[in-house]
Amino acid sequence: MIRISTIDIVRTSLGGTGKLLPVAILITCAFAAFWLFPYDLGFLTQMLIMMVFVVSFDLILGYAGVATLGHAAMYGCGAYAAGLFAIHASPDPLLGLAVGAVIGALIAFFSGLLLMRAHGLSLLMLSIAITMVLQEIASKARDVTGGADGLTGISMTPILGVFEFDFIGKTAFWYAFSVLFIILVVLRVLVASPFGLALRGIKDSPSRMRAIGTPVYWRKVTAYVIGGTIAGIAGALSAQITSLVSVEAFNFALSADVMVMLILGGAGRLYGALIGTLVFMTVRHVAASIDPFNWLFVIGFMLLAVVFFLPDGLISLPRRVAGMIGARK
Amino acid sequence: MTVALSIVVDGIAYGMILFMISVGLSVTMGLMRIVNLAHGGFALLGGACAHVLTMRYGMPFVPALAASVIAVIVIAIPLERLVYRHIYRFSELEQVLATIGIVFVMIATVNLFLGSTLLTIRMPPEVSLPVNLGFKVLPLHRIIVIVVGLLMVTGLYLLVERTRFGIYLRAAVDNQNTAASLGIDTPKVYLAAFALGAGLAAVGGILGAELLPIEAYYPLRYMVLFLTVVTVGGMGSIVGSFIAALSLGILDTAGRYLLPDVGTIFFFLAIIALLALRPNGLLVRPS
Amino acid sequence: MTSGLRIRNLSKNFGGLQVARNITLDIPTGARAALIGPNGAGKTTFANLIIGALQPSSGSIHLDGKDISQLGEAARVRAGIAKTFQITNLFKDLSVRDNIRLPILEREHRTFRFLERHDGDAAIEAEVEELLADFRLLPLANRLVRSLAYGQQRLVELALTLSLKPRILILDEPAAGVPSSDSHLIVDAIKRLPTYLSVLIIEHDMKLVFEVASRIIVLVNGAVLVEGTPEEISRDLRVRELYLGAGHG
Amino acid sequence: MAETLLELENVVAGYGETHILRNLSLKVVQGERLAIIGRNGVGKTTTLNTVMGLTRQHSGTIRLKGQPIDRLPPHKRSRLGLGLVPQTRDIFPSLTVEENLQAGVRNGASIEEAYDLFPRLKERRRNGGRQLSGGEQQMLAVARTLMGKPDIILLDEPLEGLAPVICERLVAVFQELSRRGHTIVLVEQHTAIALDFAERVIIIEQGGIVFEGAASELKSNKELLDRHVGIAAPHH
Amino acid sequence: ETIKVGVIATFSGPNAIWGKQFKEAIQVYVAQHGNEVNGNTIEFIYKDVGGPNPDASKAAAQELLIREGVKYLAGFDFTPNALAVAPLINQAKVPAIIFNAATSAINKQSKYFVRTSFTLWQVAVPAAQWAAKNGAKKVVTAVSDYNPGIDAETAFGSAFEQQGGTIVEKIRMPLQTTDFAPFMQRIKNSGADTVFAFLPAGPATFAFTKAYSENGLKEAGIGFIGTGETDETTIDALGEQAIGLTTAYHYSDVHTSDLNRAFAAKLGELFPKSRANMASMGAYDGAHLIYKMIELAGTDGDKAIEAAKGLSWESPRGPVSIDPTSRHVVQNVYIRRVERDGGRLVNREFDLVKSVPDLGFDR
Ligand SMILES: Nc1ncnc2c1ncn2[C@@H]1O[C@H](COP(=O)(O)OP(=O)(O)OP(=O)(O)O)[C@@H](O)[C@H]1O
Ligand SMILES: Nc1ncnc2c1ncn2[C@@H]1O[C@H](COP(=O)(O)OP(=O)(O)OP(=O)(O)O)[C@@H](O)[C@H]1O
Ligand SMILES: [Mg+2]
Ligand SMILES: [Mg+2]
Repeated sequence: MIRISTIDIVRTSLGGTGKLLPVAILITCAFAAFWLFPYDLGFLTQMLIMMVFVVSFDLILGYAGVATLGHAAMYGCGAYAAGLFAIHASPDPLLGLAVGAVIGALIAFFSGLLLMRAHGLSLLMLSIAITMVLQEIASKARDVTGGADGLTGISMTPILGVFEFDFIGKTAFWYAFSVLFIILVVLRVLVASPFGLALRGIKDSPSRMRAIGTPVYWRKVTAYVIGGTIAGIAGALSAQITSLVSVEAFNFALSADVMVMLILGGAGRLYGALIGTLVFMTVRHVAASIDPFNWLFVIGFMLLAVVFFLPDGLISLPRRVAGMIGARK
Repeated sequence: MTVALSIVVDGIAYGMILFMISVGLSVTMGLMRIVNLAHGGFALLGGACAHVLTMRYGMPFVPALAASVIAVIVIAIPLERLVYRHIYRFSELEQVLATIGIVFVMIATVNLFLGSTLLTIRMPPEVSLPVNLGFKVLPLHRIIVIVVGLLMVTGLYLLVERTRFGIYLRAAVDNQNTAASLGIDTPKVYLAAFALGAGLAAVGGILGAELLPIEAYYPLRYMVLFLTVVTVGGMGSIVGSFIAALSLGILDTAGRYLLPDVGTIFFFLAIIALLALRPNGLLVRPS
Repeated sequence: MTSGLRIRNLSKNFGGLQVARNITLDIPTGARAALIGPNGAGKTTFANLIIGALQPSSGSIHLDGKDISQLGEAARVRAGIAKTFQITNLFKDLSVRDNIRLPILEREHRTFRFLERHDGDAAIEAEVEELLADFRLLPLANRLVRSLAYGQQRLVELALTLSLKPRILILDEPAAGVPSSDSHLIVDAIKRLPTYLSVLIIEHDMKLVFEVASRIIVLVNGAVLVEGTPEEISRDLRVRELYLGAGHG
Repeated sequence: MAETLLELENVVAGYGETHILRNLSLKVVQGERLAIIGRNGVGKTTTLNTVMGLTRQHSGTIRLKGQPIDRLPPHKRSRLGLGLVPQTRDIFPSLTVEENLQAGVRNGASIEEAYDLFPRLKERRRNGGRQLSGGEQQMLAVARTLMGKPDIILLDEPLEGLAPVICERLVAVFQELSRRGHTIVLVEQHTAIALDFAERVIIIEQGGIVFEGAASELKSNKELLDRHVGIAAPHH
Repeated sequence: ETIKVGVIATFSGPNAIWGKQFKEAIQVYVAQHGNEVNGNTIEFIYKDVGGPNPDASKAAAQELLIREGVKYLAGFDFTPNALAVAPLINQAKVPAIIFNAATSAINKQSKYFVRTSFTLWQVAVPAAQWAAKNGAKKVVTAVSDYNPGIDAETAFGSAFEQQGGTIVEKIRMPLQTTDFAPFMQRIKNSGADTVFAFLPAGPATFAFTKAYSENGLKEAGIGFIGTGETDETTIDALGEQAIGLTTAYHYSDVHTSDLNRAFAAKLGELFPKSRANMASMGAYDGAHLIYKMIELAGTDGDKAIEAAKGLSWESPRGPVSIDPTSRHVVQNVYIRRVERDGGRLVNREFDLVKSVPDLGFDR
């Protein structure tokens, strides 16, 4: 019985062979990256964590159309929760992820009750303010969090009791990738479901949504909680893999980066979130290591180029190119 | 009693600086409704220019201020013609991306020529003289800022609410096509408003540099502060921004006087409460 | 217990402006009523008060004997009240088909079936197709609503509202923007509606009003001026002076 | 023979890359009353918007008073004497009624004239545009365009949503404007009103003109009307 | 054989100054001493982490250790960035030389950490002792509200009270503060004769010192004692208002010694626009320590750490040594006053407290 339903889930999420392609590509990419850049696993893992984080924001911004600048609130809380749980309760990674998820969800729920009533600039500001308050609390509660020095002393037991976190970061890489993969599958099912359609409806016209009997506010809170759960997981991943949590986890810059990466890749498309993160982080990494002094030029011009030439984000690049080739024929 | 008085005086003096540095944003973002994250960039350019003029070339402060504001406007005009003009039509999210891109380029440019250290602006020494108000000592600089701020808010209020330009601008922002088909030269109106916003940003950057010193990362460092003032004031309302800046100044100052240990938390909680009660800001246009 | 909509002493102020004055009305089950009146009389406001988009300053609204005055908009829709918008309000970035599908999914409480696909239910899909066909929207079904002509959007607006299967249907100028040639689509749609459904139609097209309404309520300055059969109304001198003008009668 | 005021020659226009108008040609002569009718979505609005410069024109020429205006931005076209009342009304929501009117004022027009025409607007002069009822918005849209004293007025379903009395009054206003020498192009769904008002009628179908002739001709030719517009006898 | 040293620091973004100072000082050291030790070529590899970012710091360390096979890690401007690599260096047994991160507790996280900069205890305690000796009776402490600030507050407070003084009030100022006028009022009202301040160098210090001079505190006779507020890289920006500010710190670029003059000369030759500060000195001595460790122990991490313990040498900042227990540098702390020197402002040393160890290690 359970077997059948899991197969069903996978089938609906994949939705026929045509949609299997991106999944195959994703797995291939992971293996390729693993073999091609064996020395950059640390960076790649960071990127995977960031992808989990950005994809969680995509649900909120890309699908439900709720623009916040405080997504780091859930990330940071997830990170601290997982870190403290590892130190004081249990060093089991999967349990820690669950704790991060629950805390992310709780923070999203309580802040969502307030945030989801707001719109526009006011929403941006409220979400920033909430994150600031959390950051301030984290940095004041030095006895618990280590304050600005960071929360130290996190060490994890092997995943499932088998896979130990190794020095090179292989386990961490596959761990982060598995989490990302599972979350992507879940989100694909979710956005294709009636709930996903309802979110798009809310993004499009909340007033009409209300007029068809939808409690828009609660739908948004639900979406925010789901997004927050995943953001909490991303935070927990980062705490477990870095073995340290710092107050920077609540940084405004982190929330802003997430938004930039998402729009860059293409909001409202799960793969857009992945591509945006991939490109932004790679360009930043490479540009900053080639010329740390002037790399901002590169990023700045890249952002401008994308908005001007690929208004739907990087994910529309193949379609654009195909269109141009088609037009030429 | 004296504490209360001190809070009000210091708060207003600080609030006026907040107003000064964010008034340009309440023109571009509030009135023109562009999500202009590059606002701080124009303040930075103005400040950097004033730094070069006063420190390297020894120009006196007032002419340097004027020259820097003009320089920023001169930069803003082609930038509007070539880049911003297209940004107006973008969705809000695209505007975020585009203006962040612009601000990165601005930062990188200043960084390239002037490095990332503090760029001070030399002011006449009299400006920092303490003025004794009887119950309180205030630097002359703050008094100047208060006066300039008052002039600015009055001028802008009259411009936006009482002149044909104000009507044209608001109409063009509401619906560009319709405004154009009524004969309003929308590109010109936008250009003028944008140049105004950029110029004000420069003024704010320079006059506010006493508290928020200019350095390459200025636009990012204080972005939240600019956004706070405009949000609390209400989009599109200059007077709202003014009141918001003063209230925030007083609030923040009160927090520092009375609850210094939890000042920041207090400040942001107050903003949260305020926005929860008045989601559209203190003052908004009729909606 | 009365069935249908019972409105008592409904009032609404916008600042100093009173746009609903003590309106008392009954719209019994199965009614075909029309609400007419000069521009700015308060018709749209009245409709918004009923669906809950606005809260009344005073007065009460009962549906089938139950007080719904305190319910929010979404809850009232679920209780069976639906309205079309005078100025179209659609999901512009969704296809025409999704615009119809979405309300049906909501109506059927499917939203939280996270594991289903939104287009996975055969019965719902059949209903969607039928509605599209009824309004001749099939050829446009996969277009984004954004790219439709205004008149076409009006039809989507109506189809979308009907897809909610309301028991009280309020139509705010359903024919505005629909060419006279196609207004019969709307008339037909209204005539086809099941009889357990009450319809309140707000319209300035008198031809359409006389064709579908069996009762007409005239609203002037926020208050009910008269209420009567179409014949009575078209004979009423005050209504002719204030509203109908010389062309009618 | 009165002179040609506005001329479209082989105009191709549309949204993005799609073509809605396909080689549309038409002439409007000084002082005439022209009606454009047609089913939903055939391109009536697109025609007016293209003349105003609001849609993308791919090819063809538009001349106003003999001067090509294809390259001109909308505000320049407006200053040459074009005025459009858009179908979607497009009231400026954050301006008050009075400011909406002021935004349209050119050539020393007086707002009082608009208030005389629509006393309802005067009552609501301090209201925000967003707060108006549908019909009030329509009145404001018409009045605002008239503030520019356009020589040629493009009306896109201006009677929509207005009470019958107001409709009658508005039609009378249009007639008066026409008498004063303004040229009027009316797009209207109510065929009956359109035929009563106009001298000449154009029927558009699929982005092209399928009929052009005197209003009287159409009125008497039910069969023709039926074929293109699909209307039984115009009801009155 | 080439021995690689990985330097993890901030080379981009608002804190890029750290990386820049580190790198320049290392290059000066290499220019003076060559790049060979015992026939091995030393190669420094720089990795940017863009600011306080422990995730990036750990990833950078992994990459350096695995791909580049570095035998020494160095750099670390921010405490979390240093802490994040502790598990890695423990596993890899690779020494990590900290050029800045100033929290005492870092060195407890791994026995492979050695620090050539300073800790707040190390400079704040001498500041308190000097103030007490020079007439301060009642002091108000005003510090930025984050760990380093709290360290400074506690260190100064306990030392000052030990000397018989009173701390009349402890003010903690939020890090984001831009307007210090309210705090100036409180400082005045506190009735103190001296204010001890700690703020991160940069905009905060700029606004603080400005407020100090504009609100008439000097006139009111309230003295100022600080630590690193008058850092050489921002001191000129502080302008006239900085003149007369007194600080206790371990390095000034106008320290008078031949070594320092040679260092300054080389720096001026290689990077004409640059000015040395404590970060430069941390990196310069760090480079020296690495050379020494390689000379004594090659690439054996454990041996290298043992070799470092107790090492002492003459640095441009004065005599220094590595305390064997805390693996932290023991050095003189100088009392300086800001003066104008030609076109620039300098920290002129006029007094000193000799051979101060990390007084915070055992707290
Ligand atoms: N913004 C748009 N983007 C893409 N296509 C559009 C857009 N607006 C209209 N269209 C398409 O152009 C065609 C003509 O539209 P137009 O609005 O000109 O019709 P119309 O004759 O005015 O119709 P109506 O009587 O409904 O107002 C329609 O098929 C419509 O779908
Ligand atoms: N939010 C508001 N604030 C102030 N006045 C309002 C508001 N909404 C509507 N009004 C005013 O209330 C009156 C009634 O508006 P309503 O939209 O109900 O009219 P209506 O009868 O539907 O008119 P129409 O036939 O023109 O659509 C109008 O004069 C309008 O200007
Ligand atoms: Mg209405
Ligand atoms: Mg049309």
